[in-house]
Amino acid sequence: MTPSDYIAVPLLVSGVMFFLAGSAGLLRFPDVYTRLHALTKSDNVGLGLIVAGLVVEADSWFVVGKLLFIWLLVLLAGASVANLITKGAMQRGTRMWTR
Amino acid sequence: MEVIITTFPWGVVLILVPLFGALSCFMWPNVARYLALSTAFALVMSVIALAVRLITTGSYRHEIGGWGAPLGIELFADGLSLLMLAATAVVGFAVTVYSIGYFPNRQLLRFLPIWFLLLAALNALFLSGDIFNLYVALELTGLAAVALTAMSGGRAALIAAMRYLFATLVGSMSYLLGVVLIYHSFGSLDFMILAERVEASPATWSALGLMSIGLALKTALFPLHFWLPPAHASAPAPVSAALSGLVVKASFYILLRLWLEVFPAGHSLIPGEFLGALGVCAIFWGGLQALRATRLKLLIAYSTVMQVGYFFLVFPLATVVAWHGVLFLLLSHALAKAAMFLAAGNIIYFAGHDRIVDFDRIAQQLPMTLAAFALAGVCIMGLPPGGGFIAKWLMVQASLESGQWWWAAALILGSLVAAAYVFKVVGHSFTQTTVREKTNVVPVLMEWTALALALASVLLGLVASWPLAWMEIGGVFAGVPAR
Amino acid sequence: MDTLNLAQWVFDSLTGTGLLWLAWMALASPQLIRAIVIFVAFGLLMALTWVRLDAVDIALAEVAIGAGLTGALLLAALAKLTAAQTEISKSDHRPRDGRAVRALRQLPAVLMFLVAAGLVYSVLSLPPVSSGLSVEVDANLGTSGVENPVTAVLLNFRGYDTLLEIFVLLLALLGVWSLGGLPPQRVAPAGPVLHTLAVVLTPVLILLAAYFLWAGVKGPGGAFQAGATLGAAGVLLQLAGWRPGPGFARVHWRLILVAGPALFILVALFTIVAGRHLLEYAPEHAGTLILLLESGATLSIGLTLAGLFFGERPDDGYDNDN
Amino acid sequence: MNSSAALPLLILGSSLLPGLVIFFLPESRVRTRSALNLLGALLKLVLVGVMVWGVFNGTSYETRLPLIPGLDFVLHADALSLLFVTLSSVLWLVTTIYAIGYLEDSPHRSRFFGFFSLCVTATVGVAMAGNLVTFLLFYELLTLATYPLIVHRGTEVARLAGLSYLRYTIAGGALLMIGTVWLYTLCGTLEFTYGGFVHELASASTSRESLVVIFVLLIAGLGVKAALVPLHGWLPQAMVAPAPVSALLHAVAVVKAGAFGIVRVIYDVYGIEFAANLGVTLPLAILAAATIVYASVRALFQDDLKRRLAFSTISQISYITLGVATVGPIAAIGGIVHLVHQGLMKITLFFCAGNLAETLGVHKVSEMDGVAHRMPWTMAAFTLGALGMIGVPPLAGFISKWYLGTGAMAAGQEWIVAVLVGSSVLNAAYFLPIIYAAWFREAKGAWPAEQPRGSAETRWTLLLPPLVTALFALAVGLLASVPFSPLEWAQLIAEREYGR
Amino acid sequence: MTTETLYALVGVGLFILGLYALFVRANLLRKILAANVMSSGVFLVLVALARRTGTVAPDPVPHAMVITGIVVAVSVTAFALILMLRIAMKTGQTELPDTWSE
Repeated sequence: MTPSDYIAVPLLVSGVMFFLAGSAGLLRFPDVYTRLHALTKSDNVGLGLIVAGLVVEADSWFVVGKLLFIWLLVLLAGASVANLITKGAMQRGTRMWTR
Repeated sequence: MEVIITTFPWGVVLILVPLFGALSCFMWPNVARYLALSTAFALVMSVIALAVRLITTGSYRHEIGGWGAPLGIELFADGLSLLMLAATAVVGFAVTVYSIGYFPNRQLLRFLPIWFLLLAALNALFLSGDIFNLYVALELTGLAAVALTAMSGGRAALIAAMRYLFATLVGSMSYLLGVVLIYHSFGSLDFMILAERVEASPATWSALGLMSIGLALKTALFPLHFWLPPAHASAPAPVSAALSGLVVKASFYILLRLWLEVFPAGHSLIPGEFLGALGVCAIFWGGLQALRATRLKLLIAYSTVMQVGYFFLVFPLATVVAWHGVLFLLLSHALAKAAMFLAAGNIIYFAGHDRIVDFDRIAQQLPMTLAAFALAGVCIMGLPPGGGFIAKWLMVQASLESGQWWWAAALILGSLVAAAYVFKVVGHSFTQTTVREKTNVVPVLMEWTALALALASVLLGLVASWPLAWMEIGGVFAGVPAR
Repeated sequence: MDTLNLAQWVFDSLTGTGLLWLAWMALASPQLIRAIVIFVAFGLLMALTWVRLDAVDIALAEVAIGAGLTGALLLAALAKLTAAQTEISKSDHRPRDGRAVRALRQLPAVLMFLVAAGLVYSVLSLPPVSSGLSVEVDANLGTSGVENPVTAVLLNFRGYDTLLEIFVLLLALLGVWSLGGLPPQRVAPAGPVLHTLAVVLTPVLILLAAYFLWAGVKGPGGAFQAGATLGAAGVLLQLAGWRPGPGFARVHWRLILVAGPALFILVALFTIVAGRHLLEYAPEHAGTLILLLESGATLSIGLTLAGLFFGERPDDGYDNDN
Repeated sequence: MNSSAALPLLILGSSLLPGLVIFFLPESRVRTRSALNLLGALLKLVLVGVMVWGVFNGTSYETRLPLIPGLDFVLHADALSLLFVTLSSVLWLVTTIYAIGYLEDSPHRSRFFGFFSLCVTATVGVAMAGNLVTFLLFYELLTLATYPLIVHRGTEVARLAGLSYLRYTIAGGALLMIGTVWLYTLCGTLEFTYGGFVHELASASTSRESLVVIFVLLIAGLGVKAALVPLHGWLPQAMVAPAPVSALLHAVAVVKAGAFGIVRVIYDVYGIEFAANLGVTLPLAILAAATIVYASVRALFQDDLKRRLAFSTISQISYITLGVATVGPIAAIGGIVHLVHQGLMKITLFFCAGNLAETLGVHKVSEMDGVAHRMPWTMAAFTLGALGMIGVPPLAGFISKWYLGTGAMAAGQEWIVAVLVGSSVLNAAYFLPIIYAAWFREAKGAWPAEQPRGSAETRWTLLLPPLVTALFALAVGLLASVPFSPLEWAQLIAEREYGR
Repeated sequence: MTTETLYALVGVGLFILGLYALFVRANLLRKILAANVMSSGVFLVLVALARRTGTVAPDPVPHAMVITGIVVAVSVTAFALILMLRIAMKTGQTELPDTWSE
């Protein structure tokens, strides 16, 4: 393992952990709103961590740029889509889960 | 001049011209009909030029991109492709002319670009020497055919088109999986190279099975014919003419090529007998359904199911004479069936329906259309001098020579059934009546087109020696037993 | 077996099982919307598989076209079905089946099992090593005008396939147009978020398309990926509420639609008239010609895909129903 | 192509081209159509005359075009084809005149005369065919060209009669085709040859059984048109067609083509000796004899005149088959000459029946009392024809029956004489009462549907043809030994076939 | 079992699954999905086996073939979906009737 790996691997592993947590939330949470809540939050962080891990390992600044670009795009898309799904659900009258 | 004709790659022109025609009809709708006529005419001329080249200098290959097989794709033109290309050009020209009269302007503008893509796909298919390229051409053909079937927008047409689409999809997927197995077994997609490399192995057998089934489905071999009758019966008449006349033969052509060139080991093995048996079932099932049909176009469509059955008799017979017979049948059936559908189109155009029992009110008014139908019928039932007679003769000869008289019996009985359903229609049209319905005047050009095709199919029997000689260009039957 | 291989094996098995499971779910789940969502997930897993199989070009195409656009098309179709207020059958099995029919229903399963057995046997019997055409491709890559072997095959060695394929795409659009109009839809107002997303993403997507086009010469990418990205931009615009107004299909739009195919035909004609073989480029011009062809194709593919998503012929004065 | 190769084609074309042109003529162009018809018929007669003269002077006519590899389309002129070609072209001219008169003012005449011409073209083709495949080609064409004529009236009865006709003839054609192809695969050629080709070319390994089966197939196929019992069912039904069509069916074209084909198969395909050797001639003779007797008996009980004539045709046409199947040159002469004689007599009878129906509305034998007083010329012709059929000397029928009888004796098949005698008695039994009633009974009252009377008993176009053919029937009997008479031709043919 | 064969067999499985579903599912949208799964299966077999070159780089020709195939598939899918919509508009159903009649 190179020195950079010592930084990258923890980042990647924790990123994956966040993804796993998000996915668990998607599967386990009771309604669309809570599921989205779990998914977007944890995935955004997870992706950030993974991108950070990959940036450490990147060969050139060009690749770093591309990775950051991807991160931004996914943030934008994820946030917007979550908003759209929620809006759609509310329009359709899906009720929020209450205990 | 002569050098140009004998060296120019006319096959390429046959592909590019209709593609260009499709684009130009789409781009300039105002002059689309003139563009269409010129494109169709250019196709006929190019086929003639190709014929001259092939007859004078023999078959040729064209290396696309200059790479040559196995890396690149090669076009391959020999007598077999010439035959199919000629049928495509002639039927294509007739249908183009006919469609200009048949369709109202709005529909014509939708029809023409798709129609020329279909012609291009057919030409590409008949010229291709590469099994994957054939897949692309096959998909182009299938999609265009389905789109044209759905064109009239009626309930029956849409449902039929959907069925047709699924059938053609499954057919091409099955074919493609066969291609995959072949490629990964022998490392090439080119017919010639495969012909040298192919040897029996589980993958080869699977590939042969997959490709045969897929193509049989697209050719509508019994019992995989379920999609054909509704599709051909409910498509607009000129489309039906092209579907029955040409499209069905495209997939069969690939099957022929595969059996003749790539899998010669497949000869005289059980699959051949099996396909032949299915062919016999198709002959009788199609024939009986045609007899039962109460609507003309459905009758003609079932007649196609029946004729497809005849095609498959070549596999158990598999002698040169049998190949000649079936190829001649392909040609004459293309002309005759197209003529029949165009005649049916005239009747529908005239009377707004195609119920056979009510023909006494129609046929008296459309003698030329009736003549076209009857002449094409003569060809279909294999009576002289129609082209079908020569085909039947050769196939009966082949089966008697090889001692397999039962195929001959099926052929002859089938032609009796064909006679029965043709005359069921013709018989009704001689009866006299004074009752008239509200009718439209059929443009003369439409009547003449149908009649011309029908005449061609009948006169084909008198000049049979030419196409029979063309088939030999390129020596495609070199590996086939003489008798 | 060392750890890396074990990890690979576990990964492969999981992916493979996942693919089969997702496919089964997509085809068996009772709700259509679920089926479509699962199908999109299936597409994404396919993309991952392509990367695993060293087919990055295909992975890109799969994400953009296979999962992305197809998913959008499927969802849009489902929405329109609901809009048409048709009776969507809840059950996939027809209700009135006699015993014979039910017995017959077992037939496909049996048949499938047999076919599957034969195919598995055939695949297992294939030689373990086969170079295919990779040797020939490598040997001629230098004169092909590009460095990415997949692009070389697509646009040069087997450029003729691509020529026909571009026409398949155009044909699909023509076919869709020939089917006539669709039911009028209740379009939800786009809202500020979607609007902003469209405004921000459209130029990004166009840029991205240009990048794919350019990158395809050297590495993964090319006209199809680029065209699909453009198409995605078109889909996004439509989702944000933009509709092709009258004149959408007037000449200049149609010009873009046919640009790719027409360029191909022109190049083909040119090579023939110049006495070469069809689509035979001189090595020194090959790179330029390929880029030209790809640029035209990208535009056409993008517009065609967007048009397929729209689903009916925009009013161009030539195809009015009255 | 030199003139000797072109002449057979010209003879075909002389009726084909007018026919095709007529299809496209508007209904109202009566004169043009009649002119074309007559011109074609006359031209054909002249061309046939040229050919007869040429053959007499030793020219051989043959047109040969490639059909498929190994098989040619061949038209040629040998003695047998000349006999049939001459008969058809003479009778066609007469029938054309008759048809023009008969169909005056009826609808769809362009269609009718178009198919009429095609019909004769096919017949002439059958006559001149130089091999079995060419024969088959024209034989089937004849089926197709005749069908529209049978259903011409457009009634439901006509449609059903047409269907019946097709059922028989197309099935027969299929049998003929199988036989032909099979024979081709065994022999490698189908060229008509004096004395036959089968015995020379069929390879040693060929089983006699398969040759017998092929013979049966061929005869069954031809027997349909030749109306051999039990393949005769279509013929009585087809009498719904207009009278000129009946004439065509019974005398000029269809039935004749079948009988002619049987002659060809026995003589020029199998060869009479080989056929006898195979043991197929005797069963055929018995079948023919059975047909003769059976059909005569059936004719006795028909009240409808045309139906009675139809059964008479079935009976009479089998004389030809009988003569050929009786192995012996003299009987052969009788059979072959009957090809001509039956045609002349039967066409007369049908013309007369047509005249009665057209002028008076008389369709039934029971309506014919005293009809000769109203139409003496027609009934005179009828009487001549009927007496000829019975075999009263010196009329044409007598010559045929005489040669058949003596030939049978010479061949040692005396039972045939008994058949001939019995048949003649039956002929007399169904014809004489008609003649008696027509001439010697009083008319019962008004005729069923009498047309307004002109100066003659009916239109001259209707009257002239039966008179001409009746005179011919008389002449060929009286002048049987004159050179170029049908009998002389038949003798020539028989000599060649028997190799003397 | 090598990676190549594993994925090729998964491809075969997808092909069969899709084919089966195409047969037994009545809903048109489902049939369209099934056809897509089928084609994915074929593509997977094609590309998986292309890795058997014995070198690091896989055979590029199948890759190009699959890209062609994907484009063809999306074209057909798009057309099929619109056709389905038209049928739904005409008949109110998203299934094909058992029997065909005018």
